This record gives sequence, structure tokens and C-alpha cells, in this order.
Amino acid sequence: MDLSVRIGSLLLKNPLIAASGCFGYGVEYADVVDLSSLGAIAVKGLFLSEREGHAAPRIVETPAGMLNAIGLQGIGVRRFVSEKLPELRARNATVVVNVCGTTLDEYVEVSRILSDAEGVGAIELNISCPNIKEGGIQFGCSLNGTYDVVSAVRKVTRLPVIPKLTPNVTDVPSFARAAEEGGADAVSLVNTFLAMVIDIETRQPKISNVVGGLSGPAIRPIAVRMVYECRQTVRIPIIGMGGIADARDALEFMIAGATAVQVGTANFVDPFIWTKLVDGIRDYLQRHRIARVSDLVGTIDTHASATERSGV
Amino acid sequence: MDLSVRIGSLLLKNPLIAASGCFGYGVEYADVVDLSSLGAIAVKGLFLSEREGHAAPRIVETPAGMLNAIGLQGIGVRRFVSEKLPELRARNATVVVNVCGTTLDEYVEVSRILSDAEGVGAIELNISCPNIKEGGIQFGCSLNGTYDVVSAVRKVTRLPVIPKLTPNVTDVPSFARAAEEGGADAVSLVNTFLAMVIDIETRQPKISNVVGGLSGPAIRPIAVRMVYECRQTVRIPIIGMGGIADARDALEFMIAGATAVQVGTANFVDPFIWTKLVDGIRDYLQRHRIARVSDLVGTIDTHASATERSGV
Amino acid sequence: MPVDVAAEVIVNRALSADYNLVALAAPAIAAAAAPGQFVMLKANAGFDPLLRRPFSIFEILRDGGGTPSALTILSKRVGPSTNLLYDARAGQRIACLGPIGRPFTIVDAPVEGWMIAGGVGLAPFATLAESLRARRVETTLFYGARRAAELFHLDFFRALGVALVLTTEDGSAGETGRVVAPLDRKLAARDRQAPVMLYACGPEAMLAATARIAARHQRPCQVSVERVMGCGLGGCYSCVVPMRGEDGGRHHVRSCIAGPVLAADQIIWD
Amino acid sequence: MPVDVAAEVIVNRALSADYNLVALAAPAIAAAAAPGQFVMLKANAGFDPLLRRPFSIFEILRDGGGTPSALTILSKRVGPSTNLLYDARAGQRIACLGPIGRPFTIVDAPVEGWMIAGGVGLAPFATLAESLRARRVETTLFYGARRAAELFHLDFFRALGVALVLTTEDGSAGETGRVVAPLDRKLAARDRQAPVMLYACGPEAMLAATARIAARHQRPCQVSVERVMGCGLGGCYSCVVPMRGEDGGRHHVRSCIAGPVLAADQIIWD
Ligand SMILES: Cc1cc2nc3c(=O)[nH]c(=O)nc-3n(C[C@H](O)[C@H](O)[C@H](O)COP(=O)(O)OP(=O)(O)OC[C@H]3O[C@@H](n4cnc5c(N)ncnc54)[C@H](O)[C@@H]3O)c2cc1C
Ligand SMILES: Cc1cc2nc3c(=O)[nH]c(=O)nc-3n(C[C@H](O)[C@H](O)[C@H](O)COP(=O)(O)OP(=O)(O)OC[C@H]3O[C@@H](n4cnc5c(N)ncnc54)[C@H](O)[C@@H]3O)c2cc1C
Ligand SMILES: Cc1cc2nc3c(=O)[nH]c(=O)nc-3n(C[C@H](O)[C@H](O)[C@H](O)COP(=O)(O)O)c2cc1C
Ligand SMILES: Cc1cc2nc3c(=O)[nH]c(=O)nc-3n(C[C@H](O)[C@H](O)[C@H](O)COP(=O)(O)O)c2cc1C
Ligand code: FES
Ligand code: FES
Repeated sequence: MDLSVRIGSLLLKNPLIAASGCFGYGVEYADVVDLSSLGAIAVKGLFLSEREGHAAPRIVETPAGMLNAIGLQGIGVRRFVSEKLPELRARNATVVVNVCGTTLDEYVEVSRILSDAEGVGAIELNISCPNIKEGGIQFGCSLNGTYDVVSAVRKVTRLPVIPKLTPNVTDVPSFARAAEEGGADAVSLVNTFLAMVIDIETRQPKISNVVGGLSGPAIRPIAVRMVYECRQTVRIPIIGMGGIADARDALEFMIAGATAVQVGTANFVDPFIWTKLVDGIRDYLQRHRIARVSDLVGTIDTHASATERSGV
Repeated sequence: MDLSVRIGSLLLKNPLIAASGCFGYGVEYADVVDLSSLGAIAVKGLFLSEREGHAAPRIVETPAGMLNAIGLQGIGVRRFVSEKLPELRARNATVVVNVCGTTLDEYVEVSRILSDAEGVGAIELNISCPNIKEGGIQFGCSLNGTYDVVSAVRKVTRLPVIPKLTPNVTDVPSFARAAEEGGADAVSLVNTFLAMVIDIETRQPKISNVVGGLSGPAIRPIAVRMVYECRQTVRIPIIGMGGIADARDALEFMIAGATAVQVGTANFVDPFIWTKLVDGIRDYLQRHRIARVSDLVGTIDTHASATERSGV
Repeated sequence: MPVDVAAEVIVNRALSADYNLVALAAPAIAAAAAPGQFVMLKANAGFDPLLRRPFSIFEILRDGGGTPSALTILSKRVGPSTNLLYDARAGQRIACLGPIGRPFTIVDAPVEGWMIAGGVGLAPFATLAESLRARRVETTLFYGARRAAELFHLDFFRALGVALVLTTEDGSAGETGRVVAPLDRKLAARDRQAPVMLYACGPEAMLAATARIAARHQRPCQVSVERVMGCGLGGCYSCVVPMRGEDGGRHHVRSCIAGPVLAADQIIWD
Repeated sequence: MPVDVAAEVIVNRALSADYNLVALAAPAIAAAAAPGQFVMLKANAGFDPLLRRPFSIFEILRDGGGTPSALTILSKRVGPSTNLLYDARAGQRIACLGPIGRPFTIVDAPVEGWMIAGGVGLAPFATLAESLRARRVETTLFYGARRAAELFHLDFFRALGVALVLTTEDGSAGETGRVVAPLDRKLAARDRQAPVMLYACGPEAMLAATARIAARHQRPCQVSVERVMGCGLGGCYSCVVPMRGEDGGRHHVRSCIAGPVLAADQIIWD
């Protein structure tokens, strides 16, 4: 049974990627998970320099989900390269670095530094974080901005470039297309949904940044729809995510059109989820006599539905 | 204690409205609920003529939510006026009619018929149903479309005109503004989020229409954010909804900026929810020594958060 | 006029690895219920699962004085809510809304009542059999299951004087195969003049087959359909069945209020 | 190296309308735990609630041979997860991930150990007291609660030879008022040369007051902080505490891996 999938030039041993911001820099989990057993690890978003992020409280639980506004706290790309990357390399982790920027130049510069470092497998461009005012989402909410960032980074690196798209737009597929036209090797979707929770007793927002990003099972049906739509629109691989909590959910994203998937929030609930996911996917492929997991990608059958519909 | 709120010229005895599509034509609930005890009843969306809607399965449960693609089955506005409205009137229900159309003319015509009928309190323009191909959302996803429908209907009726906005756009407040400029008395938000669920065993969508609209607690934090944003943008009242399941949730929407709220999915779970909601709101106002529920609208306090933020 | 009761679980008995029988203290609902009606249950607080689920009223339990005190549900595990029902403990409370829906139309002798049940589709027939037998209607239960161990409550029906025609898919009891086969044979063998009312409940394919057989033998047939139901009260339009209207056109009928019992010959089985 | 155990509830004892004590069969975690460490619990399957919650390890239970067999949690009801813990039944399984976090640094005699607990902030001090007393450290527990009935486990501490200084807000036991008042007085009265290590756990305001008092009296102080925690393993950055770094700057430190026990004088209390 072949669980491997390909994202541009990057071969993943399985389609399971730890979602950015939900797995620290990977090294935090070295004690509980064999880092090399994951398809890849998308490390926490990195700017050029350190950032302290927002004040606590930074998260609040919501129905079948959670809201976060971490504010992209991070150690900056240079410290990442010197302090974290060697351990990740030593542990044979496939590393996707989530790249942030407040300007186009910053995206380019961070990507350049990563391209020169040893042990980076791909660059995921975070143009979709809902939790910071400057940068990021301003690129991710504009077709030109998306195209510009992708093509600028494309020019400075041979690593696969994977812009991560925001769901907070009317038409996600058009952004996927802009990314493809800019030279992206794949797109990741979705980042979190802009949302808020108010404490009715104090009438204050429950997280310090007022608004934050919604993740977890609650958003899964919306995310699956977006992956499905993008699959109809672009030819590059899609990395799907949003609320995956078990192997069935991961398979649902793949059937909708994702070549690989990321798991974020569910890893908080169960840091040992990864072997369960791999086992669940294996079991499914066996039951359905599918030899390669990649054969499953985008195999959704809407025909029966359409027939019924036309019958009405 | 004063629970009444005003939506344009319409005075509601309390801010609780049964959400369109979740309460039939109201008469179905006459046995279990005193229809006159609700602030209002938004009846199921009506076109000019009858519609049979999509084939079953039309709903599927999702984490803390549900997906529906009913396809706006309905008896048409004329049969509604002759067969349902008299009973609603007899039961002293305040009636909001959810108006659908495949063309601008249809919205106008349906609205005109309702304006001539006795017992209609307001018109809610459904320009946001994600489940039908023609019409509806095509107006709701375009600023000009929104403006055009609202101003056209505005011209033919004295009833309050309340366009219902879709959450499936990048910038909901700009649609609220277009509605306001078109002469809307209020806006309702949100309609459901376009979403899908796939049965991994059959690889077919779990509802016959392939995609459907996500409602229920899962979407509440996103809906609250959208109400909050719109409250900063327009001056007309906002009718907030999306996942309200108890009085606390209703109050959260009001604090975020909603003058009234609608409850849909939670009414399925508990058709006797209405008295619980009224009691819960009363209790809260008493504890907080607030005389009028309308004094609560938009009183969110983001100041403490901002201070904390600037401290970082 | 349905009521909502936080019904205490009186007893929960596992009948097999999948089936269980749970008794709920809901006297008001038990007193008002007619055969074929159902309740909407929610066995958990909170949102996981979120919606109620429909279940036929299986039996009406009575206190010493004969007053209805409780109802039972025959449940088959297929997902989260039926899992919760399977694991329900005595003393726990389950939200129970009912009675809901259009019941069976009960016939009088000399019409015979033939009930056709597939699997958990047995559920509405315990009360129907009681009503029919109370009117001294000759009653037969055609009952098919996967295996002998999943044929429940046979003694109950025997004690009522209901004739049993059993089938199992694996042949471990009764005739091997589907329950519609003996139905078809017995109808063929029956005198055209001797009236029979058919009542069917079970998987959609079984209902469709029963409807075809009923039509072929020109017998009236009431079927209790199963649709995913969001509300049970006509509010959501999720539960529709395509039916032929008087105008001959295709209409989507809400099975929670116009059903669950519907006339087989008006349903469009596609 | 934390492990995840589907720990069986051995016993759950309600201590008051809000507090309960639940014993979990998690020998591997019990054996590895150090005072001040915590576990991440999930008492339900499914998504309501979704995330685990952090709880201090209250006691380590041992079998006849002295081998750790279980741990207990002292829980106070404040929301959905603590409600589930309050209602937990023996036999039920609770997902228990641990031990996690940086424990207290244990002192040796002649340093005295003074523990300051507010409400459920008592939780980490049972194991700490045992460790301190095992080293024959003179140990005092300053313990404040709302009322006498919410002062728990006093006999346990007395039996260990821990001196108790109790306060209640309503004056129903010990001194009336907050627990930091007697702490302040006793520190003022104490010989500057006689070393004391302060250990504090409780509401944020109490911790801040303790930190101020410690600073004023120039005593080292370890506080166990409480932050909303998404993961407990350093993955989410939700649990940060603003601290002064070596560079003098303000840094957000993840209290799940750098804490929960932190040096009071490095925290920026704002
Ligand atoms: C009027 C009526 C009476 C019923 N009586 C009984 C009964 O007496 N005993 C019993 O065990 N079951 C009965 N059912 C079916 C029962 O409602 C479903 O098995 C139940 O909803 C499944 O819930 P779940 O959460 O366990 O699984 P889910 O995950 O909700 O569903 C599991 C599978 O069952 C299907 N399903 C869900 N709801 C329904 C539904 N309402 N009808 C048909 N299929 C559904 C789903 O599509 C899915 O494939 C009845 C259904 C109806 C409409
Ligand atoms: C290291 C650590 C050890 C803890 N030890 C214990 C213990 O031994 N016994 C005990 O009863 N409680 C302890 N807590 C607090 C406990 O985690 C919270 O009470 C619990 O998460 C509440 O969950 P809930 O679902 O019941 O309520 P929720 O609805 O999640 O929360 C209710 C309220 O508590 C606040 N809250 C939620 N999580 C935390 C948190 N992690 N820290 C502080 N406030 C929070 C929320 O903001 C909200 O205002 C500890 C917390 C930490 C960080
Ligand atoms: C606490 C938290 C922090 C996150 N940080 C980042 C980040 O740094 N960069 C990024 O691209 N996405 C970030 N995300 C988004 C996730 O990578 C993912 O897109 C989202 O959570 C949806 O997946 P999930 O539902 O599996 O969590 C973060 C999410 C969470 C919950
Ligand atoms: C089954 C169903 C049918 C609906 N039909 C309509 C409709 O006809 N017109 C409309 O404007 N909104 C319709 N909606 C949307 C609701 O009115 C409401 O906007 C949405 O469900 C969010 O609220 P909730 O989370 O409280 O359900 C429907 C929703 C559901 C669940
Ligand atoms: S179940 Fe809602 S209309 Fe039938
Ligand atoms: S709780 Fe996730 S980083 Fe500390």
C-alpha cells in the first residue's frame, strides 16, 4: 500500500502534515511523536525577526471549535534556522516552513534565508493569518497581492512554494488560480475563519485581540467545500485542512480534492493522533482495495446527486 | 423591564424572531408555541409560485451544526397569503415574510403582493440562499445587486425592508452599507455558510444538492464577528443570527450590535426554546439592572482588550 | 399536540450487540400516542450530537391501574445518537418530544391486518398489533431480520394471537431470504374478495418492494417511511417524500406531519 | 515524556457543591510525576467540550507495595469540563495526558517551605508537602478559601506535620480575609537570616499580591500560574505569561512547558 504523495518536488511519505501554529517548531513534540513518521511538519509562522504576539487570553473554546489570536509569536527565521532546524534535520523530519511578512520584501527575504538553509522541504506562504493587522491577510485578500507574493518568492527559491489561502473571501478558487498563475507548486487551505466571542457578563471579547481565527471540527464542512471548489479550478495540488479530527475526516478532504492534509486543532486534543490517522487511512484503503492513497484524490462522485436533482 | 425593540416602523414585543426556513409558515408550531409570544416569525422563503425544492436527503448533521439544502420548497406567495396568513393574523403573530426571487422583478412582485395583504409586518429579502443556482445569492454576492434589489423593493412597499445578507463574502459590512444606501430599514445576518459533507464509503455528497448551507452553534463565532463589524459600519438596525442556542447566545449577538435576533437550528432541537430565551434575557437584564433590552445593543467593550494589546 | 418531557430512563436492556430496548417515563406521551406515531429523542445535553432523532413508539407500558406510564423504544445502533441510547443508564434523562405524526389507519374485521417488518422496522407494530387484536382483526406479522437472534419480541406477538411469518437472511430462523417473498406468495394465494390491509415498515428498498407487491395484488398498503428529520414538526422541510398529488404532479410531502404513515400507492418510488 | 492514558475513574467523591476529588488509574503518570506538574484531561468523547483541560496532580495513590497506582485531581466546577469531572462515575474512562510541565524546585532544610494556596490552588501542594516533609523541611501552608467548608484535606497536611495558617473570606474558619495578609505578617516577623522558599498557587490576583510581598521581604517565590491551555505541550502558544528576559525585555513564555511553576520575580504582573 502506497501512502506517499507528491507536492511539487517534495515527496511526502504520507499525506499527513502537522498544521502550522499547532505543532510549535516540531521539536516540542519530539518526545511524544516520531517526527519522521509524519508526512511533514509545518512549523509555526516565522517573520524575519522575533515577535511576541498578543497578550493572553489568546484562545477560547467555541462549539466544536476554538478561536485563537496568538499574533504570530515567533523566534524569527534566523534563530529558527540556527536553533531548531538542526534538531528537525537530525530527527529526519520533513519540514515545511510557514513564512510570514508585513511587506512583500519580508516574504522574499525570509524565503531566501530558508532556501539557503539545509533541511527545509517547502515554503508555505502565510498570506492568510486573520490575527495581525499589518501584512499577511492584506496579500491574501487581494488577487494581485496573492499573485505578487507568490511570484516574487518563486523567483528566489527552488523550494516548493505553497501559499496558504484564507477562507474569508467570496471566491477562494480565484485565489487558488492567482496563486497557480504566480507559480505556486500547491496551495494550502484553509486558514482560520475570522470570528469573535463575547463574555456577556463583562461585555468584553474573550480573547485579548477582540477577533481571532476559528478552527476545529466546526469549520470542516466549509473547508471541504472550498477544497472541492478549488479542485475544480486549479491543477496544482491542494493541501486541505480545517477540523480534521480522525482518519475519516482526512479521507473526506482527499476525496474532495486534497492531495495532502494538515491537522491542527485535533493535535491539541490528541497529540498521539498521527499513528491513528495513518492506521485509519491504511485500513480504509485496504477495505476499498485502493493501492495508492493518491488514487483517492478528488474522486468525489457527484453524479448520483445530480441525477436525483434533475429528477425533481 | 422593557423587552421591546424597533425595526424600522415595526415594533417587536421582544427581540426574538423565528428564523426563516426553520419554523415552516408558523402555523405548524401553533400547537406547541403561543405564536404571539414571539417578537416575530420569519416564515419560509417564498417565490411567486410553488417550488418543490431538492430531493432528499436535504440535511446532514455536522459538528455542532447542520447542513441543509432544502432548495426553498414553498407554496408560493399567493397561496401563502390566502392559506396561511389568515391563521397567523388570527393568532396575533407578527409576521416577517422571507421573499425570494430568481429575477429582480420577482422580488418586486412578491413584495408588492405582500404589501397589499393584511397581516405582514416586514419583508425580509432573501438574497443569500446558498442552495439555489438561479437568483438569490447572485444578488447577495454583488454590491450593485444588493443595492438594486433593495431599492426596487423599497419603491413598492411601505413595509420595513430587511435584506438578509450572506456570510459567504469577503466584506459583509460593505453589503450592509449597500443595503442601507438602497433604503433598507434593517439588515438580517447571517444566512448559512456554503459547505459540504462527503460520505467516504460511497464518495458521494451526503445531501442531494452536493453543497448546502451550514447553520447552528458551529458558525456562531463567525456570525457574531460579522454582526459586530456591520454595527461599526451602518446605522440601521441589525437582526443577528447564526447558532443561537440559549439566552446567553442571544445576548452575545445583541451586545455585538444586533437589535433583534433570529433562532433557527436551535428551534429544531427544542421547539419550546422561546419561553426559555425570554426568561433568560429577563433574568440577565435584572441581574445587570438594565431597564430596556435595547440599551444593551452594541455595548461591547473592546477597550480593555485594546489596552492590553497596546501593552504588548 | 406534542409535549416535551425530560423522560427518566426506567430500564435499558441490550437485546443484541446492536439492538436495545429502552423504557422512558413519559406518561403524557404514552397516554396520547397512537400506533405509528413517533417521538423525537435527544439523549445528550450539548451539541455532540446536536439534533434530536426520530424513534417509533414501540410499546406503551401501564401501571397497576392500567394507566399509561411509560413508553419503550426499540433502537438499533447506527451512529452517535443510537449509541447513546444503547449506553443509556437507568435514572438518566432523555428529552422526549411527542407523540408526533400521522398514525396508521386501523381496520376492522373482517379486513385482515398484515404487517410487514424489516429489522428495526418492527418498532411501530407492537402497538398496531395490540390495536388490531383489540378489534379482533386477524393479524399477521411478516418479519424479516438478518439472523434468528435479531428476531425480537416474538412471544409478545404470539401471545396477542398474531400469526407469524418469519424470514432471516442467513436462514437461521424461518424462511431464508427477504420478507417480501412470503408476502407475495400469501397474497397470490389469497382470495381476491377477502380484504387485507398491508402495513409496512423497514428499509426503503423493502418498502418499495412491498408497495410494488401491494399494487400488483391490488391491496391497500400503508407504509411508515424513514427520512432524516431535523425537527419532526414540519418546520424544516428536511423529511420530504416525493408523492403524486391529486393533480398528478410530483410533490414533496413532509413525512413528519403528513406521515410517517403514508399511502404506498401515492409515493413515487424512484 | 508525557503519556496518554485512558484512565479509569476509581472513585469520585463530591467534597462540596462545587469541589470534587476524583481518583484516576494512571500508574505510569503517577510514577513519573513531580510536585507542581499537571495533566491534561478530557472526560468526554466527541467535541462538546472539544479541548482537554489542565489539572494539577493532587495526590499520588500507591498500592500495598508502595508502587504508584493512581493520581487524584481536586477539581472545582467552573464550566463544562469541570462539570463532567464532577459527575464522573467510577468505571468511566478519562483521557489523561501527563505528567506535564516544570515542577517546583524542592528546597532542603534549613530552608523552610511556605506554601500559599487560594481555593483550588491547594491542588499542587499535597505532593509538594510530602516531598518537603520527606526532606524534613519545616513546612507551612497558608490556605485561604471562601468558607470553612471549602478548606479541604486539612488532616492530611496536619498528619504530615505541616503548620496551617487558615483564612476564610466569611470568617467561618481561621482568620477573616485573604490569605496574603497573614503571609505578609509572618514574613515581616521572621528573622531575615532564616531562609524561606515561598510556593504559591491560586487566583492571579493572589499570585500577584504574593509576588509583591515576596519582593518586599526579599524572599524567593515560585508561583504556579494558570492560563487557558490549548495543548499543554508547547504547540499552540496559548498559555503565555509575560516575563522579563535576561535582556530586560518583555517576553511571552509558554507556561505549559516553561511552567506552570515560574519565578515570581521574573513575571511581569500587569
Ligand atoms: C419516523 C421514524 C421512526 C424511526 N423509528 C426508529 C426506531 O424505532 N428504532 C430505530 O432504531 N430507528 C428508528 N428510526 C431511525 C432513526 O431515527 C435513525 O437510526 C437515527 O436517527 C440514527 O441516529 P444516529 O445519531 O445514531 O446516527 P446518524 O449518524 O444520525 O445516522 C446514521 C445513518 O442513519 C441515517 N439516518 C439518520 N437519521 C435517519 C432517519 N431519521 N431515518 C433514516 N435514516 C436516518 C443517516 O443518513 C446515516 O446513514 C426512525 C426514523 C424515523 C424517521
Ligand atoms: C497548570 C494548571 C493547573 C490547574 N489545576 C487545576 C486543578 O487542580 N483543579 C481545578 O479545578 N482547576 C485547575 N486548573 C484550572 C482548570 O484548568 C480550569 O478550571 C478548567 O480548564 C475549566 O474548564 P471548564 O470546561 O470547566 O470551564 P471553561 O468554560 O473552559 O472555563 C471556565 C472559566 O475558567 C477559565 N479557564 C478556562 N481554562 C482555564 C485555565 N487553564 N486556567 C485558568 N482559567 C481557565 C475560563 O476563561 C472561564 O472563565 C488548572 C489550570 C492550569 C493551567
Ligand atoms: C493556535 C493556532 C495557531 C495557528 N498559527 C498559525 C500560523 O502560525 N500560521 C498559519 O498559517 N496558520 C496558523 N494556524 C492555522 C492552522 O494552521 C490551520 O490552518 C487551522 O487551524 C485549521 O486547521 P484545524 O481546524 O485542523 O486546526 C493556527 C491555528 C491555531 C489553532
Ligand atoms: C433547514 C433550514 C432552512 C432554511 N431556509 C431558509 C429560507 O427559506 N430563507 C432564509 O432566508 N434562510 C433560511 N435558512 C437560514 C436560517 O434562516 C438562518 O439564517 C440560519 O440557519 C442561521 O441561523 P441558525 O444557526 O440559528 O439556524 C434556513 C436554515 C435552515 C437550517
Ligand atoms: S422533520 Fe422538519 S419538516 Fe419534517
Ligand atoms: S498550552 Fe499550548 S503552548 Fe502552552
